[in-house]
Amino acid sequence: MTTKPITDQKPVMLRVTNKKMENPGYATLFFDFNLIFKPGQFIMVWIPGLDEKPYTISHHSKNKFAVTIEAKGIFSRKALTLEKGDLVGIRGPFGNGFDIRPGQNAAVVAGGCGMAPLATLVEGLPESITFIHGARSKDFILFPDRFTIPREFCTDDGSFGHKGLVTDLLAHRITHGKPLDMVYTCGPEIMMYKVFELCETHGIPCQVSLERYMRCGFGVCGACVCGKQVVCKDGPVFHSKALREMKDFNKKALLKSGKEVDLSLYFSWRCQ
Amino acid sequence: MTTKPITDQKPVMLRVTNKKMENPGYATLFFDFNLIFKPGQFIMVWIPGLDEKPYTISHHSKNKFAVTIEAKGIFSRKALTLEKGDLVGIRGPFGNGFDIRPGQNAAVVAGGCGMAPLATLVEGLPESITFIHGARSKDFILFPDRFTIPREFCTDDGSFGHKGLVTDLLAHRITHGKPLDMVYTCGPEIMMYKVFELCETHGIPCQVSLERYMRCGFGVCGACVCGKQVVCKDGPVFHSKALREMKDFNKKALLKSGKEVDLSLYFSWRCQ
Amino acid sequence: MSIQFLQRTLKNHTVLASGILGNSKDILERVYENGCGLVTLKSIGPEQRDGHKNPTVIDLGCGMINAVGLPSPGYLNMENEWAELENRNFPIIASIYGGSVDEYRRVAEYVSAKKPDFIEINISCPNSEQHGMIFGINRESSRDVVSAVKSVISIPLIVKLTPQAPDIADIAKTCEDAGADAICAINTVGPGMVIDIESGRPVLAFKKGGLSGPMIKPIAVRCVFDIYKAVSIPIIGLGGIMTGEDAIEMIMAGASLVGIGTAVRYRGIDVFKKVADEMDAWLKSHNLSHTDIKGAAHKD
Amino acid sequence: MSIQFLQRTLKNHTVLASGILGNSKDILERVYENGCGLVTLKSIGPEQRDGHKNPTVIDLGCGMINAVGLPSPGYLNMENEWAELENRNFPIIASIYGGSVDEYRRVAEYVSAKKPDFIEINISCPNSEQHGMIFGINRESSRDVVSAVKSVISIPLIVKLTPQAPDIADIAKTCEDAGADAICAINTVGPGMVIDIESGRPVLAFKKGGLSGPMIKPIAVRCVFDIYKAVSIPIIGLGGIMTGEDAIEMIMAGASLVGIGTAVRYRGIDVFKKVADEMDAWLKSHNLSHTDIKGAAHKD
Ligand SMILES: Cc1cc2nc3c(=O)[nH]c(=O)nc-3n(C[C@H](O)[C@H](O)[C@H](O)COP(=O)(O)OP(=O)(O)OC[C@H]3O[C@@H](n4cnc5c(N)ncnc54)[C@H](O)[C@@H]3O)c2cc1C
Ligand SMILES: Cc1cc2nc3c(=O)[nH]c(=O)nc-3n(C[C@H](O)[C@H](O)[C@H](O)COP(=O)(O)OP(=O)(O)OC[C@H]3O[C@@H](n4cnc5c(N)ncnc54)[C@H](O)[C@@H]3O)c2cc1C
Ligand SMILES: Cc1cc2nc3c(=O)[nH]c(=O)nc-3n(C[C@H](O)[C@H](O)[C@H](O)COP(=O)(O)O)c2cc1C
Ligand SMILES: Cc1cc2nc3c(=O)[nH]c(=O)nc-3n(C[C@H](O)[C@H](O)[C@H](O)COP(=O)(O)O)c2cc1C
Ligand code: FES
Ligand code: FES
Repeated sequence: MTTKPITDQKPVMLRVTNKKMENPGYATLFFDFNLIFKPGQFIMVWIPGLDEKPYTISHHSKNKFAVTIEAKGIFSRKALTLEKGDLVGIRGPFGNGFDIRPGQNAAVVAGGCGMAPLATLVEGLPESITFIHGARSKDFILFPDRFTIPREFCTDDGSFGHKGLVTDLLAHRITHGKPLDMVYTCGPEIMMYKVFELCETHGIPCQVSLERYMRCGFGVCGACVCGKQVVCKDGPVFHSKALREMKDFNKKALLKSGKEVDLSLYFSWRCQ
Repeated sequence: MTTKPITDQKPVMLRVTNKKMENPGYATLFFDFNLIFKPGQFIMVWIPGLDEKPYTISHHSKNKFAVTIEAKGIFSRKALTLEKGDLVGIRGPFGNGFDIRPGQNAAVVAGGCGMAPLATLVEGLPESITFIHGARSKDFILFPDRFTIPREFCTDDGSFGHKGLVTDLLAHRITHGKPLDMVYTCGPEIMMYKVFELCETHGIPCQVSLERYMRCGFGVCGACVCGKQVVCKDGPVFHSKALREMKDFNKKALLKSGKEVDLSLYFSWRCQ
Repeated sequence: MSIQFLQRTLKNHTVLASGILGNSKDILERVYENGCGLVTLKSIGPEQRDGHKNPTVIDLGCGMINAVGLPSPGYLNMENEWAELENRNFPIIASIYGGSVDEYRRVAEYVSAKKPDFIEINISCPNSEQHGMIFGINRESSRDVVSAVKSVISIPLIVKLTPQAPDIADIAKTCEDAGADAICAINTVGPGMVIDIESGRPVLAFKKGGLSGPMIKPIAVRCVFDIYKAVSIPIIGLGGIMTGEDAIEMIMAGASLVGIGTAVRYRGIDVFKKVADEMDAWLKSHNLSHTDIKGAAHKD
Repeated sequence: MSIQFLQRTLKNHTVLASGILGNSKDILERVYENGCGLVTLKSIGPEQRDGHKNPTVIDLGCGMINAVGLPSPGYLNMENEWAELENRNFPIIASIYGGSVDEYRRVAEYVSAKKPDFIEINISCPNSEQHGMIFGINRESSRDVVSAVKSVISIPLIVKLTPQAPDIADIAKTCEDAGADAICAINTVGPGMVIDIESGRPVLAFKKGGLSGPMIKPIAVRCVFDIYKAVSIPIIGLGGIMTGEDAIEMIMAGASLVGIGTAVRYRGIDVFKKVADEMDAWLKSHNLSHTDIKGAAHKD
C-alpha cells in the first residue's frame, strides 16, 4: 500500500506508524514514506468518513514524514485521537514552499503551531540564522529540543523566555547585529502581518505562509483566494512583493460558502 | 500539421506529397513524415467521408513513407484518384512486422501487390537472398527497377519471366543451391498457403503476412480473428508454428458482419 | 478456488465484455485460456448486419470511442458457430439485441435453445439508429423486453444497462421485477464525438460513438453502486477496469463479477489472468475474502 | 481583434467556466488579465450554503471529479462583491441556481438588477441533493425555469445544460423557445464515483461527483453538435477544452464561444491566453477565419 507514489491526484492511504503527543493540544503523526517535498509545501490529509484538511510537513527524512496538528475543531481533534495503524489518505504536496536563499543572516519567526512548516526549513538553514519562537505558554512550545540552532523564546504569559510577542524579539534583533537579509514566518495571520510591517519598515524581504479554507489544493475551485492570489497554488508562501499588493492580507477571507468576511469572523466561524 | 507524432490513437492528417502511378491499377502515395516502423507492419488510412482501410508501408526512409494501393473496390479506387495535396488520416503503425533473421539464405516470395510489404524488407536483407516475384502480367510487376538484389519473375500469362506460379520457382530454388533458412511471403492467401506447404514439406521456416477485414487495428474488436489468432495484433505476419495450428488459414474468414465464410466467398463479398 | 454465479461454477470473477474479440469459438477459447472466468459473445442481432464503415474504433489515450454499429451475422446464420460451441469446455454468455420487443423475443428464444450458459440482452447500445439504447433508458420498454425474453428462455437472463438512463437504479429494479436474473452494467458512455479539425469531419464514420475504458470507470462504479442499493440480484460490473484494484473497487461498489473490455487493448489478451491474480494478491495481503469486500463501500 | 456576442464586444472567444476560481472580483480580474474574454462567477444560490465536506475536488489524471456542492454566500449576502464589480473593466456572466422555479426567479431578478453583462442559469448541476440537475433533464421544468427567469430580467439569458438529459438538443430547443438567448453546454458529466479500496469508502465526501476535463470532451463536442442542429441561438461550448485545437474542434461542432474550467489546473491561470493564441495561430496557418470554421463539422 505504501509503494504507490503520493501525488496531487487521488489520496494514497498510509497508516500512522507513530504518534507523539507534543503537549495536550498538539500531536505529531508519523508516516513511513519517501515523500518528495520542499519546506513550506502542504499535503491534504483525509480521514475517511470525516473530512480532508491541509497540513504542512513538520518532519521530513528519506523514508519518513510527519504532520503536527493542533486540536482546534472537529477534524483536528479527531486527528489527535488517531493511533498507530490507523489509515489516512494523503495527496500532495501542494503549493510553492519557501524560496530558500543561501543568506547567512536570515531570521525565522514562528508563532504557535506555525512552527510546523518552519521546522524542516530551519533544518536546512545555516547555524548563523536568528530563530525566534513564540507561543501562548511554555507547554505550547513545539519541538523544544529538536534543533541545534539556538532559539529565542517568548510566551504570552511569560512562562518561558521573554514575556511578550515575537515581534518584540524581532524588532530587537533588527536593531542589533548584522542586517537581516530574509525573514521567514508562520503563525497567526495577525502576527505574520506585524512581522511583515516591521520588515517593510526596515526594508527586509520577508516570506509568510498563509492559511485559507481549501478544497482542491491545486488552484481550481477558488475557495482559498486572497486578493488576486490563489493561496494553495501561488502560495501558501508569499514574498513581500505579493503581500504589498494583497489587500486582503490580515483583513478578509472567504468562508466555506464563498462569503467574504473579516478575518476575525473567519476564524470564529471555523470553530463549528 | 505534420509535426505531431503518428500513433495508434486518432488519425493524424497528412497531405499526399507525391503520387506515382505504378501501372493503371496500382498507385503509390508518398507522405513526408518520419514514421517509426518495422517492415510488415501496417497503418490505417482514412479518407475522410469515405472509409478507413489497412495498408502496408511500401517505401520508407527517414522523412518519407509511402503506401502502394491496388484499385479493387470503392475505397482503393478512390485512393487512386487522390492527388498531391489531398488530406488523408493515418494511424499506426500496427501489428508485429517481419521477424528479420540475419540469415544469408532467405527467400522472399511476392505475389502481385503482396510486393508492397516485402519491398522494405528486401531492402534490409543481404544480397545473397533469393527473391521471387509473380504477377498476373508484365504490367502488374510492382517496382520493376527498384532493387539491387536480382529478382526471378513469373507471370500468369508469361508476358514476363517464367510463365507460371511463384511456387514453381521456389520449388526449384529449394532443390538447387544452399538450403534456405527462412521464407518470407506475401500475396494472395492461396499462394501463401502453397508456399507454406512447400516450406513445411522441406522443413523450412516461413513467415506469411495475412489479411482480414479490420476495424480497430489493435486487437479489441475481433473483426480480424483467424482461428485463435488476432491478425491485426498477433500478426499480420505469422510464423510456421502459428500457421500449423491456424485451422482457418486459406479456408475461412469473417465477413464484416462477423459471419464466418469460405475464403473465396470472403474475397467476392469484399467487391461491394 | 472457484466461485458460484447463478448456480454455475466459474474459475474466477472476470468476464469478457461483449463486443470484444468474441467473434468465434476459437478466440473465445483463447480468452478463456488466458484466465477469463466467463466469456461473452459479440451481440447477436435479428438479421445479418455489416455495422458501420470505418473508422469505427478509435483509441483516445484514456479510453476508446467506438461505433462499430452492431455488426452481426444474424441469429439464423450462425449454425457453424453454435455447432462448434456445443463442444466447449468453458462457460459463455450469449449477448443479443433487437429492434423491437418481438425481435428480442425471437432472437432470445432461438439462441436460448443453443444452450449458452447465460443469455444477456443488450438494451443499451448507443451505436445504431434503430437498435438498442432506446429500450434501456425507459422503464416501460425495459420491462417489456425483459418480460418478453424471460417468457421464452430456459437459461438465466442478464440485462445489460446503459448509463444514459436518467435513473439506472430504477431501470435495474424494473428489470429485476420483470424477471432478470442478473444485471450487467455498464455499456459504453455518451455517446461522444471526436472531430478531426484538419478535415473538419467527425473521425468516426457514424460520427458519434460510445466511450469505454479508464475514463468511464467513475461512471461505471457509480452506476453499480446505485444498482446495488436497488436490487438483490447479482451485478456484473464493467467499465474501465484495468487492474485488480479496479476490480476490487467495482466489487466494493456492489459487483459480483467484473467485466473487462477495453483493457484488452492496454494490457493484452491475458489481462484476465493479470486482473484475477492481482485481485487474489490484494485480498491475500489484506487478509480479506471476496465476500468481505462485496458492497463494502455501502457501509457508513 | 475583438468579437461580438449577444451585442457585447469581447476580446476573444474564451470564457471562464462557472465554479472555477470565480469567487471574487480580484481573481476574476486576474483571469481576465490572463487572456480570458468573458468570466463567469461561481453559481449564486438562494441562500448561504457551505457546500459539502472535503474531499470535494479530486484530480483523476485525465480530468477531475468534483462535488463541491454549490457553496454560495446566498444572493442577498454579496453586497460588497456587487459594489466592487460595479467598477469592473471586464464583462461578466452571473451564474445562478435555485431549488424551485420561484427561487430561480427571485435570485435572477435580484442579480439582474446588479447589471452583470449576462445571466446564466445553471439547471444542470449534479452535486447537490435538492438543487439543479432535475430541471435540466426534463423538457417541462426547463421551460418553466427559463420563462420565469426571462420575464424578470433585462439582460441576455444563457442556459447551462447537462449532458445527462436523454436528449440535450430537445432541451436546448425548448429553452430557445422559452426565451433563452444562448446555450452553455456542458456541465459536468456523470455523476461518477471513485472508491478508495483501502478504506472502502467513496473518496468524495458526497460520494458522487461530476466529471470534467479532457475525458469529457467527446461528450461535450457531441452535445454541442446536437444542439447546434436544433437551435439558432449561439452556444458556449465547454467540457475538456485544453488547447487551441480543442477550441477549434468545439467551434467546428457549432460553438460560438468556448468555456474553460479544468484546464486551469493543467495549464495554469493563463490558459485563456494560451488557448486564444493557439486558436489564432491555427486559423492563420490554415488561412481561415472563425466564421469559416463555425459549425464546419456539419457539412457532409
Ligand atoms: C496550507 C495550510 C497548512 C496548514 N498546516 C497546518 C499544520 O501544520 N498544523 C495545523 O494544526 N494546522 C494546519 N493548518 C490548518 C488546518 O488545515 C486546519 O484548518 C486546522 O487543523 C483546524 O481545522 P479543524 O477542522 O479542526 O478546525 P476548524 O473547525 O476549522 O476551526 C476550529 C477552531 O480553531 C480556530 N482556528 C482555526 N485555524 C486557526 C488559525 N490558523 N489561527 C487561529 N485560530 C484558528 C478557529 O477559529 C476555531 O476556533 C494548515 C492550513 C493550511 C491552509
Ligand atoms: C494488414 C493489411 C495490409 C494491407 N496492405 C495493402 C497494401 O499494401 N496494398 C493494397 O492494395 N491493399 C492492402 N491491403 C488490402 C486493403 O486493406 C483493402 O482491403 C484493399 O485495398 C481493398 O479495399 P477496397 O475497399 O477498395 O475493396 P473491397 O471492397 O474490400 O474489395 C474489392 C475487390 O478486391 C478483391 N480483393 C480485396 N482484397 C483482396 C485480396 N487480398 N486478394 C484478392 N482479392 C482481393 C475483392 O474480392 C473484391 O473483388 C491490406 C490489408 C491488410 C489487412
Ligand atoms: C469495440 C467495442 C464493441 C462493443 N460491442 C458491444 C456489443 O456488441 N454489445 C454490448 O453489449 N456491448 C458492446 N460493447 C461495450 C462493452 O461490452 C462494455 O460494456 C464497455 O466497453 C465498457 O467496458 P470497458 O470499459 O471494459 O470496455 C463494445 C465495446 C467496444 C469498445
Ligand atoms: C470544481 C468545479 C466546480 C464547478 N462549479 C460549477 C458551478 O458552480 N456552476 C456551474 O454551472 N458549473 C460548475 N462547474 C462545471 C464547469 O463550469 C464546467 O461546466 C465543467 O467543469 C466542464 O468544463 P471543463 O471540462 O472545462 O472543466 C464546476 C466544475 C468544477 C470542476
Ligand atoms: S483550494 Fe481550490 S483553488 Fe485553492
Ligand atoms: S481489427 Fe480489431 S481486433 Fe483486429
